[in-house]
Amino acid sequence: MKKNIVLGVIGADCHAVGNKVLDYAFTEAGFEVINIGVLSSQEDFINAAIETNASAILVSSLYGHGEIDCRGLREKCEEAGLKDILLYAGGNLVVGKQEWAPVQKRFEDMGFNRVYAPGTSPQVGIKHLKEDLQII
Amino acid sequence: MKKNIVLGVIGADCHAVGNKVLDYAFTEAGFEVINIGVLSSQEDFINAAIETNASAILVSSLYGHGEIDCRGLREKCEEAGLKDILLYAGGNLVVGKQEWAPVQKRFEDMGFNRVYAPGTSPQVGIKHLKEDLQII
Amino acid sequence: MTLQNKRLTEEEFLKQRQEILTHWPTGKDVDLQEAVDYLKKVPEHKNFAAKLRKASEEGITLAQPRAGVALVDEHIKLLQYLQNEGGADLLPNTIDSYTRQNRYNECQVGIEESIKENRSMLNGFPVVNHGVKNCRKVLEAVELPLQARHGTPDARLLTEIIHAGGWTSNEGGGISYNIPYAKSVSLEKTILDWQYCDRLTGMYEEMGVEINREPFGPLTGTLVPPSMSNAVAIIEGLLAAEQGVKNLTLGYGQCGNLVQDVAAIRTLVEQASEYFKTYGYDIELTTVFHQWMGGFPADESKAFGVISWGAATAALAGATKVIVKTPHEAMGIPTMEANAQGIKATKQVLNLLKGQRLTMSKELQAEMQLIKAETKCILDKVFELGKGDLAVGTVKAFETGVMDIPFAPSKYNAGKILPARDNNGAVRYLEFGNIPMSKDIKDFNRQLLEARAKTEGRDVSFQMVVDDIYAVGKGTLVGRPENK
Amino acid sequence: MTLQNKRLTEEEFLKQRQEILTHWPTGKDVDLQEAVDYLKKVPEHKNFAAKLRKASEEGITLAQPRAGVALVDEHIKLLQYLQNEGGADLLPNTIDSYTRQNRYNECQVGIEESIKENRSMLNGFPVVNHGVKNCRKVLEAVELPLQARHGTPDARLLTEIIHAGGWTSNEGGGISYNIPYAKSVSLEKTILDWQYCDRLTGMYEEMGVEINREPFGPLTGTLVPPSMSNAVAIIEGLLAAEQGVKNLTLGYGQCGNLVQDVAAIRTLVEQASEYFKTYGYDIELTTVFHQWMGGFPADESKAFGVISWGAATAALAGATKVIVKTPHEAMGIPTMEANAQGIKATKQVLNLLKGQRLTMSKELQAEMQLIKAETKCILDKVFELGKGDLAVGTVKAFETGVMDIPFAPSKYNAGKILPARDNNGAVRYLEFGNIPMSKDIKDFNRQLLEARAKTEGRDVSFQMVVDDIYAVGKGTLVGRPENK
Repeated sequence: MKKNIVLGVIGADCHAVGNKVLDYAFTEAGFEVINIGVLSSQEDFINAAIETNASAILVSSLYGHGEIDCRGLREKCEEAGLKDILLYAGGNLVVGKQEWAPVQKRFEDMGFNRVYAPGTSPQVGIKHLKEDLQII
Repeated sequence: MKKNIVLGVIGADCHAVGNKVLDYAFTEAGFEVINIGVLSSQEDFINAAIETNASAILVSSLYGHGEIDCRGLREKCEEAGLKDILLYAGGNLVVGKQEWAPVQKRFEDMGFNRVYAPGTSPQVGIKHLKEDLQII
Repeated sequence: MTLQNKRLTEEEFLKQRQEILTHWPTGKDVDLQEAVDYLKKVPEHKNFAAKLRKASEEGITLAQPRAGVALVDEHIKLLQYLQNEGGADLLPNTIDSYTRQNRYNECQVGIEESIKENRSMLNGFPVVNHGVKNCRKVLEAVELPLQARHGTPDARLLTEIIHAGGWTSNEGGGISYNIPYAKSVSLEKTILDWQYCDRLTGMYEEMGVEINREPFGPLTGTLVPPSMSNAVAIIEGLLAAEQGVKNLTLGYGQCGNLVQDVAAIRTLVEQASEYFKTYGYDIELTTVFHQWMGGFPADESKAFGVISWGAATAALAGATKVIVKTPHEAMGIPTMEANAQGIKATKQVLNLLKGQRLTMSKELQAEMQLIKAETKCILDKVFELGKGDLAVGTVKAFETGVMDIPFAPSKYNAGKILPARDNNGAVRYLEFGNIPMSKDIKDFNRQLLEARAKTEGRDVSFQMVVDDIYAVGKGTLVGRPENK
Repeated sequence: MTLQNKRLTEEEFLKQRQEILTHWPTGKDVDLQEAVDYLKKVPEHKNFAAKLRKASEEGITLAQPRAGVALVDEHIKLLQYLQNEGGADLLPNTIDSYTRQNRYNECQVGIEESIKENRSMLNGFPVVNHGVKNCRKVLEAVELPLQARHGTPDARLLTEIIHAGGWTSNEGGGISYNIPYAKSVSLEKTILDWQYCDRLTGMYEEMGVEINREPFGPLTGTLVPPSMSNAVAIIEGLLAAEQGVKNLTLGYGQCGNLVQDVAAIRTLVEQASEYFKTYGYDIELTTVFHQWMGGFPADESKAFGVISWGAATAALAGATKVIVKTPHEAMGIPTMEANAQGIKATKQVLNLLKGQRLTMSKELQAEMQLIKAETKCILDKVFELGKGDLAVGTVKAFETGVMDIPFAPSKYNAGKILPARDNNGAVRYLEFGNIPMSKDIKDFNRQLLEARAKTEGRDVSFQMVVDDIYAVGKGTLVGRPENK
């Protein structure tokens, strides 16, 4: 059975191109993609994940506000009963060119399982997701 | 009376464009320019200075070997009886992009009165030469 | 209010205005007559419209960066640096994404966090929160004209504040700041809201103050066929003109094929001018060319290559200004220094190419004819759908997919068309969706893409589109298969 | 020996060779048959001629940097970096200036000082001192073809050593490595010496080893009118062909006006091919375009702009390879990192422009006709002066100023001509000296410069030339008066 995953661009961010490409790539890789699109709130992600019994939430942020937008998402997932759901984040997560290691740490501390630097290929995320969901 | 100055490109260096422009600029500024051209040895400079009773020797080096080529010029001038002759150097005096201050210091230690960084306008040298020769 | 392409009456305008100015406390500081008095004292070299006119007359291309941070003093420092060190000809004020969604409370959080963290936590200047006085403070701190660049579907309050604040240009439009920037705002709403913005501009013009308006040309910035972006630009130009806008800059985002890019800018000028003439508008028309808006290489040297090639194309096309990218583009928002570097590389190329244009060839002529024919197919149908009313026609055109922007987030966009590059890197239609092109045009587009597919030993497919999206970031224009 | 354009006999060649190989101790390690055996084992991807042929067939432009340091291991490190990090397609070995003057004792001092100071005290690789074995060591450490790039009037020993060392291309020629590089070496001498180099190349070809030869196109690199550099390139090509050279790359240095630069490369190919055909030589002809050889801006971002525009012009002209500058150009010899940056920016532009060419226009056609007509005026007179012998004619042409390179150091160059830019930045003849152009051509050149003078409100003068020399370094192509 195909695994459901929720895909979307968080916050006031309207970058749609990568979203459409991720949708295409994860669908091709055998996932059932619930794509809530751009300009999505934390609640939009959580509601979609509950409704579809999703295994993972893939959060994109391209406009640099990711740090503000993603804060508290893990806690809200817990509150909503999404206990072990995988949280991935990627894109241009912070404003400006920053050293990557501390950015990754900040997002991991926020409860994200995987955090991706700018320019990461969708194939990397697909590989990780298959590992994390133990799909061979 | 016009002051005589010896102009040339030292060593195995054949960059002729700047040489022709300096010739034009210093001549326009009222100097009598004895241009010994490119590929000139220390002896060529000194002989020309003696023959024309020159007030200054202007050494260009564009190819990065200036440091080797210019060593000992002041001492040879002294030996040849050119006691107080002004020595100027400019161009791309050393190999590669180096901090300017130490390069200038090395050339001043070699006995050059004025040392010019890459890209200096001929007008700067003309101004200095007029000051150093007390031409108003 | 019923949407139609007709100048707003004073009554309609003032009724909206009364409400708009209450959307955030800074609205109360806007006073139109006081603003006009202030703007009349702004020296000519700081007027956007005047500077563009001068550049157009001299046949030169001006360079303008993107830039904006959360706090006023930091923003001023940034703009001064781009002016003094970068040598920018025109200055931007890029507005943050919360403001673009009218979420001024979140801006306030961003401003406070920025103070606390001592770095900008917003991706632009939250101009509504900062208000008129701070706009003027910015203007008075620099020696160049200022423009707001944003992506705001409802920019009415923003527009009131920036112009009262002495900024003499505003980017945007009812289509170009909706379809690529919003998910669920109707086109009726954004066209109406931008009629308000344009009407305000018209009123300033009528009161003797020149204000430049610039529809956002590149749309989603990703493989948008020139005829589609030109159609949008011409429509937004006509809608603005109806509201009294006089000084217009129409835009286009670099696709990467020189002949196509030059053809796009030239046809945009020629075709827009024809439409303005036909509909009786007297417009001072200039153009803006956007350096490559898609994915950039992470390597800074390679990014300089992309930037410089964009600058060269802008010059060869004869665009009035070029919007500049930075060597940090792949990494997100650039440092001040990287931003200045992008401007310097750009200006060096513009200066080297001063006066040089791409000379007319049969290939350029053919490409211009193609873009004009495609654009006309779209616009004819838009007018037909609106029974002569362009605003109504535009809404219906998007509803029916007659107009359709690739990769746009809006649910009001059909999303049926797909673009891809031909063997020379020119962007063609792979899927036309419901765009009403003639059979000849459709066949020609298809034929070019089939030729590419043959070269690559594969079928024409969505994978080709995906490959093209990432190609420039990986160093090439056309996304060839890896094994090729 | 009397100079004539005729293939050296085996006797003449061997007589010279015996002596030449004694000029420095490393000469004794050269063994022609052993070298041929070695070269036949060099894999095809490291053969310069083969790689150029492939690029020419595919219609792509290759990128080649300049680079060389004093010590072998450091030089290998540098070349590996340019190959791996920079992504160079072809590798150079830039030879130091003492070697160029055959002052091998001074090279030895430079090598020893470089070891002592732990930095290169030479501006290139002293290849004669290092000898055959070290050339091979360098070749075996990289995966790309190698070329020697120098500026050596008498390169006979150097040529023997590099080819025996497995390097499959050599830059230079009897004119192009004399007039811009020497002060008092006669043209008879250098043409004879380069006949030797070309004959050696021919012998390798006859023994089944392909060696590429590249006359140095840009000459003094400063405002050289295309017809003069094309005339030199064609003459050196013909002289090389007579000695048995088969694989030739003719070169041109960017002037900065796109139409003129493209016209120069295209006419070079067309006209050279015609001459080869007329004189019965079967030549594999490719082209090299040199990025701007004049003064560079010190600012690295601006330098990237100049580099990228050069890369774009090379691609649009369809040159087979481009010689790459670096962002450190204004400062002298670049670091390894800066050198790689120049290649990366260049390759990004080349990749974006793959397959794109400047399309034919009436302006391009007119410029091509002009260059061809000017070049023919020069070449006709050279053949006439030599009574049909090109080598003799060339010497006489320089004696009489029929050929004349601007800003050259050689006393065998008349130095009577002056070039300057027209309003579009194309390089024109301001003073013709004794160049035998037709009245039409003279009038046309003059008319273009008068038009510029009028724009600038000054007379046509040497100051205009000086302004043009420094213009690019200051950010523009045409050196306008400061008050303009």
